[in-house]
Amino acid sequence: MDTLLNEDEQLLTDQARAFLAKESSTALVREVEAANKDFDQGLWQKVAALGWLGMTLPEAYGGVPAPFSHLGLLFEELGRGIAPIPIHPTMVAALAIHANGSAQQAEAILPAVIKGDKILSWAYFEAGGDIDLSSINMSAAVGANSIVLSGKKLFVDGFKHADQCLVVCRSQPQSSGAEGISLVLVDTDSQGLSNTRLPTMAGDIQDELHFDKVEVPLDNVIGELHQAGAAAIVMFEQAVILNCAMMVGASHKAIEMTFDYAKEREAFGQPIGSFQAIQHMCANMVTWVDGATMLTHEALWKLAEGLPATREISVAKAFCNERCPAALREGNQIHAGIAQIKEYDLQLWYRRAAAWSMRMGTSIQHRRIVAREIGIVPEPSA
Amino acid sequence: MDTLLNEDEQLLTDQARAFLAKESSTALVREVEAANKDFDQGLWQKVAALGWLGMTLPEAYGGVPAPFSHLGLLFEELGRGIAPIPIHPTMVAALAIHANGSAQQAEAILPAVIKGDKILSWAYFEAGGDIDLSSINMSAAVGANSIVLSGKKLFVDGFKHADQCLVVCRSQPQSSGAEGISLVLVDTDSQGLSNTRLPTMAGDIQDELHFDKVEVPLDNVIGELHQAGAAAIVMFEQAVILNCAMMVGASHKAIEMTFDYAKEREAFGQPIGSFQAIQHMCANMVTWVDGATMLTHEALWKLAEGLPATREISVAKAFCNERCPAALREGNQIHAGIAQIKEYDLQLWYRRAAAWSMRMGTSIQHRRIVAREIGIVPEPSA
Amino acid sequence: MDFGYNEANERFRQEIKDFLTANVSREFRAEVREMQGKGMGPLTKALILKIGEKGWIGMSWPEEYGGRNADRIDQFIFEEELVRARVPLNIGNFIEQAPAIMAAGSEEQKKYFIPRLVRGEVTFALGYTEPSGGTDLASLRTRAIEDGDDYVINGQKTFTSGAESASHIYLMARTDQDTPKHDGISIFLVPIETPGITVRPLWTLAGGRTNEVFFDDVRIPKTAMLGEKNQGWYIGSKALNLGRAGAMRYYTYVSLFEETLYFARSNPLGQQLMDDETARDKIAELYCEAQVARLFTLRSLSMVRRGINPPYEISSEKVWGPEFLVKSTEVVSQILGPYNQLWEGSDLAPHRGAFPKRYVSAMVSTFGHGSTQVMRDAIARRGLGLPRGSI
Amino acid sequence: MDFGYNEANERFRQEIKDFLTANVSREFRAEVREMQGKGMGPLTKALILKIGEKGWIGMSWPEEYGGRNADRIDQFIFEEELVRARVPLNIGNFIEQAPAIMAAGSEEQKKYFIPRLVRGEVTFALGYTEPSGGTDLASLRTRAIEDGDDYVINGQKTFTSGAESASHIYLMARTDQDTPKHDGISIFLVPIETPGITVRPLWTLAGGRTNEVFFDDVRIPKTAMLGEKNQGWYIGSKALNLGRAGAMRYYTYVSLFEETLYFARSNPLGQQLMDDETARDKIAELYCEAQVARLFTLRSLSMVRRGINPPYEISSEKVWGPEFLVKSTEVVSQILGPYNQLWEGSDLAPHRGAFPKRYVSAMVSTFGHGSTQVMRDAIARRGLGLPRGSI
Repeated sequence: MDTLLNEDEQLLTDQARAFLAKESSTALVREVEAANKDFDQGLWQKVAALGWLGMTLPEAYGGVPAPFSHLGLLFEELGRGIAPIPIHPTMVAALAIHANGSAQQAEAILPAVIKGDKILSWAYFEAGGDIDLSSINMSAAVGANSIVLSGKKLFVDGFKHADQCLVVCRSQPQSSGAEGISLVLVDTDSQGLSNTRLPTMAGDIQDELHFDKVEVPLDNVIGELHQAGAAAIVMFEQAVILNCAMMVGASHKAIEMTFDYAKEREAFGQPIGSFQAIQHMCANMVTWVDGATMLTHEALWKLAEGLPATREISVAKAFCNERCPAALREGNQIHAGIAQIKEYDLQLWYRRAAAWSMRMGTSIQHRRIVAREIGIVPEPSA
Repeated sequence: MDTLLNEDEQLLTDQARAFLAKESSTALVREVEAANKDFDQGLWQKVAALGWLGMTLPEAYGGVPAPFSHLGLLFEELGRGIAPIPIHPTMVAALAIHANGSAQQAEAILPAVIKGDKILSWAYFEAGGDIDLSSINMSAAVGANSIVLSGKKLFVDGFKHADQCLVVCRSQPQSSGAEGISLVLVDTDSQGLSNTRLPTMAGDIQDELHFDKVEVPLDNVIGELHQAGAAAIVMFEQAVILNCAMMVGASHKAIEMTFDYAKEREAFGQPIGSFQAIQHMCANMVTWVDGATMLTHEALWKLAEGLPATREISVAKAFCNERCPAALREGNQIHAGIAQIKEYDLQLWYRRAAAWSMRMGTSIQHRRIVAREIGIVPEPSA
Repeated sequence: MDFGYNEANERFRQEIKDFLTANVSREFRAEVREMQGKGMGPLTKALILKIGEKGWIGMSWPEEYGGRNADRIDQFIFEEELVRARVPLNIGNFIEQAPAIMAAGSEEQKKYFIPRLVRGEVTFALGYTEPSGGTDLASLRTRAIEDGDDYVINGQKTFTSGAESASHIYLMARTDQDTPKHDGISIFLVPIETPGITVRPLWTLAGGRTNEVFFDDVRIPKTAMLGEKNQGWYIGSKALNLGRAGAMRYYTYVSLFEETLYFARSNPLGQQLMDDETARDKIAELYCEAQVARLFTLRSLSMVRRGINPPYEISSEKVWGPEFLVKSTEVVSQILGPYNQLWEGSDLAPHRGAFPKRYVSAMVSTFGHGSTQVMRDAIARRGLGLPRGSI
Repeated sequence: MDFGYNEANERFRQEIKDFLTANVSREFRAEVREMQGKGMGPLTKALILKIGEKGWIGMSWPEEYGGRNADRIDQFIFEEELVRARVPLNIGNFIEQAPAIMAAGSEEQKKYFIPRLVRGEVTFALGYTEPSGGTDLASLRTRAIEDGDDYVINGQKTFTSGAESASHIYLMARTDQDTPKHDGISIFLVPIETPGITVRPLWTLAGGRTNEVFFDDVRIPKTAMLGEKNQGWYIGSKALNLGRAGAMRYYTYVSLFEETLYFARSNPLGQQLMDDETARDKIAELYCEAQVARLFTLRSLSMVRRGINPPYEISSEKVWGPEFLVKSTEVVSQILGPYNQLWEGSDLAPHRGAFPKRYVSAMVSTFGHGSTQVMRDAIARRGLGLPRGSI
């Protein structure tokens, strides 16, 4: 028991923070956003060179052996640096391929991913944005050698530059819930696959994918056919906790900017940070973001230890979704006027952290999981 | 449109407040509570002499013609004065008898009530504390000349001194919801009717009533047999809004005590009320209680105008239940140490307002009504 | 207590609604979208003039000032319907300064400005805030130096909303450097086209526009001063306080919620999201709180109509409303989830992406025209009589 | 990061659990109820001594002071299980003063007090707060005047919890009237039976007891002073700060919630109330927030174990925890509804009426041992480096 970072973790954090402070400048962030570019190729290559895209993946593929918690801390720094690269969708899909794919599949995909030559995406959510597997309706008709996907996926991150997209689909038409689910890796240029771009408040772009009888070789099924419900849940949960880490990192940066501002900015003849009302807002902000951090770290640690973490992940997400934006909102209020102006940098963090709080499950949805996990959902009466 | 009190209303308020400040002293309140007396006979008689027990009831019975809003303002003052008398249950039942009873019934009961010679009670809630009529399970078997009640009622106010109790029961065994409901006036000394006392945090006592085949003449049915669902809802709603008025009155008094304390009490060399943190707490307190007041007044006005007020009543109750106790809790925090000490008077208001916030429907239950009223509950899909 | 509208009020409400139905065209809405941040298009100008002709601007003012002595309730109704119909004309802003002109202006100023304000021909942008001081208005540094019959103005204003389309700036500048900070300030009514004035856009997160306004040796005649020299703070404060009341502001606070309610009731996705007891509970809670915003406004209005100067009630509106708006955007974001992040330009985005725009712009109400902190100070000190502190 | 307990920790937890199962009898619980506010009964005294024999009191202290050099994590586990088993022995309070005695005490004081504290034979009541100043401790007025080899003490303390059963008072008194208020204060270790001390009960809303303690010409030898004269403020502050960490306090914050959770899972009424999605959402939200209370405690503990003096983290615990407790009582009250108001003495009252008792006593945590306002000041100033204000 020692909830603080150990030496390795601190080193990783410090190095990542220093790198991103330099390489993920607000100028770069603004440029990528203004050009609707979605990501910066140069930064992507540098990140690949640092081995970040192989973090927790096997050395045999060029990866860096590390516990999952290291990946989480890295994402915390990527969030703090609001780095404009599709590392979240790529790693989410790569981890799922590593965990569930065959050796051939892994060899074919992961080395290229780790080198920075292949970008991945994952497609989970459908109309309504529900997070439960019961919301998966995309049909996958299984043939002799191929599987044919039809339906829609929503809110797909990083699709534009992705080479392949890992799609969660229902391969047994009569199944429900977690039954009959498969993971299928689809080339993004497959025939019948089209996309509609969904611009977001984060300044990034998600996609709506339309699958019109997209035929994929059976070799592209990742994990066991029809039996990938559990794998899909793991993929979703890993995506969620890495999303929390990013929110936490961005929120820390934004509140630190606010504390600095409160020390410098004067009103009524003194720094605004000397007013008790402002001080108490700042005390709340750090308390909320610290709380979000601790919950996220506990979940990361459980994953690193190979322990079940469904409860901890949903606890973290439910809390982060509400408290991180609230902390940033207080930061805006303390900044006042300039917080709403695009030219001022604070908003770069605010819009992203806020958008992240709206993805991969609302607080209400995650608290529903928490309620189930803590055993307060009564058995349905007959 | 003028949301402030008009001259008549202000006069009524001022007079009631002056009377209760004198007659409902904290000494009296403490004495009644300490002796488990439930109420003070002397104050009851004085209140009757002022005509308060006849407010809104016909002059023919000794009543005072007045709009319902006047009754609400009176209850606001009764709450402010935390008057130890069973006027809430008595008036709730009396209003229902007036609205639904026959002329003979009204003549037999109301003049005695108005004179202060008869105390009434009402029994609505059953196990679980639900507020919907679908929760009414007490069975009432209808015979040729009598009706026989069996079952339990919970959280019955003022039963100890009541002469009669107006019971909401299900007189058609196969009915559900608002169908098959009757109102039956039961003598509290009826054979088969027993009670278990439920001491509460308010220092008053509610009762659990056990009906073991209590036989009541059919003449004691108030309103139409089996058709009293709507009447029961009106009775419940009137009880709720008068409860809100009491919470609002008590809360105003408690926060005023706090503002006075904050002006006098010194710490760190100045009145604690000069600290910005305390000032902002006080600003919140008055905002919350003012909000509760305005919502309550709007509902009272609608009732006075004979307009439907289901939505406004539940809005007021949902808000009062949460914001009045929160305001008082902030008041406790500002008082610190002494707020928890029985000898200090603040707690007399705190415990009562808090207990009132737990009666006649939780915020969740009332918001369910609001959701229905504002049209956001989807039709059940087939 | 009377929470109802009388028949005349209801008739008037219908008149406004009919007018808006007849005059707010598809083309008008397209122009508003098209011209965002670029000033006023011709249809917008025409609509303002039409409203001015109707006599609805400043309708509650005395007749001698071009008003109609109308009931303030009717003015409230007018403003409410205007905002409810999503007509983006901040009529309130046009006329916020009028009471100060009536009270402190010269006969000439009154004659020139009041009728034109009423007709919608003159519109003011508020030149109060400076980069160095937001909430602390009195710390302003823009200087007006006497030079013969003129003043010469140098300095900078910021967050000057509407300067791109206003005819005038209602400018606070320092006319005496040596007196305590509240006492050396004067107000000038400055035509926006005066040489030396530069308006630079500041784009906001929601895609809207506010401005920086630079004054370089701007020369204006002494007759442009409103009221007495060095009394500007007191004239201006009054306008600011009156500006805080009214439906315009209240409706801004609850409009996001009303749109959510509409969405929840009528849109298939909204209905789908409402098939969740917890989401309904949260919407119902917001509904309750929105009623408080409405009632606080009606309370202030009732007081003003009775001739009472509300000691703290207007500040309560200005705490409750903005915080309700912020809270409602956050709550709704956790009901809409990923749909709440979708910006305009996507067919999937509910209400053309209105939700994220509301989300990122809600903050403005919590500091614009006085922060919620300053408002709470005022409630505590002026309303409850709590003492000012020494540390 | 390591959020786990190792095997030794888990074994120790089991040892404590087994001990409590074996030693917390029905009779013990009956005695506790019976003796509430009357001091300690024989079974309670015996249990404390037994715990003392086990070496669990002050177990993390150095061996030279009677401790066992045990891991602070084990001490946390011990405290957690003690409170979780609802053993109402505020062991934390007994030993809160020990670090100060170790640091500042004379050899004689250390030899006398430390072993007896460890064995549970000496217990302190905290004589800090006075009627004239709650949070502002340094404003205290109780005086200790030198008289030969003695001090003579006059004054009054209030909210002196546990004075009815403590062996000593850990007393702060003013020994110099002329220095600035923090500098003229000394600490005395005063046997409660000393003539001139009167303990008067103050009954609390939850039926518990705290006390006023009056000092009338109480004569104590100079050797009863802890540390140097006039240095008491600094000795005392240290103890107070350390006293803020630890499981005892954390568990107090979350215990109402844990009981609610138990009730929701296992009681038929609780299960019935959980058949409501909104209620479940609220319980799940409280669960999330309770984890933050737990993790904040573990964070402070981790820092202290590493030899770091937490700049603000202990204050964060003391803001989050109490406000969580208060919030949880309010949320639960709107789930239990009328059941939440039922006081002990009714069979219908869940958990013998524990819910309303928690409800009315939750406030104490928000001001006891430093108000949440003072804690927020500390977070902002010591933690974030925000400046002290001038108005």
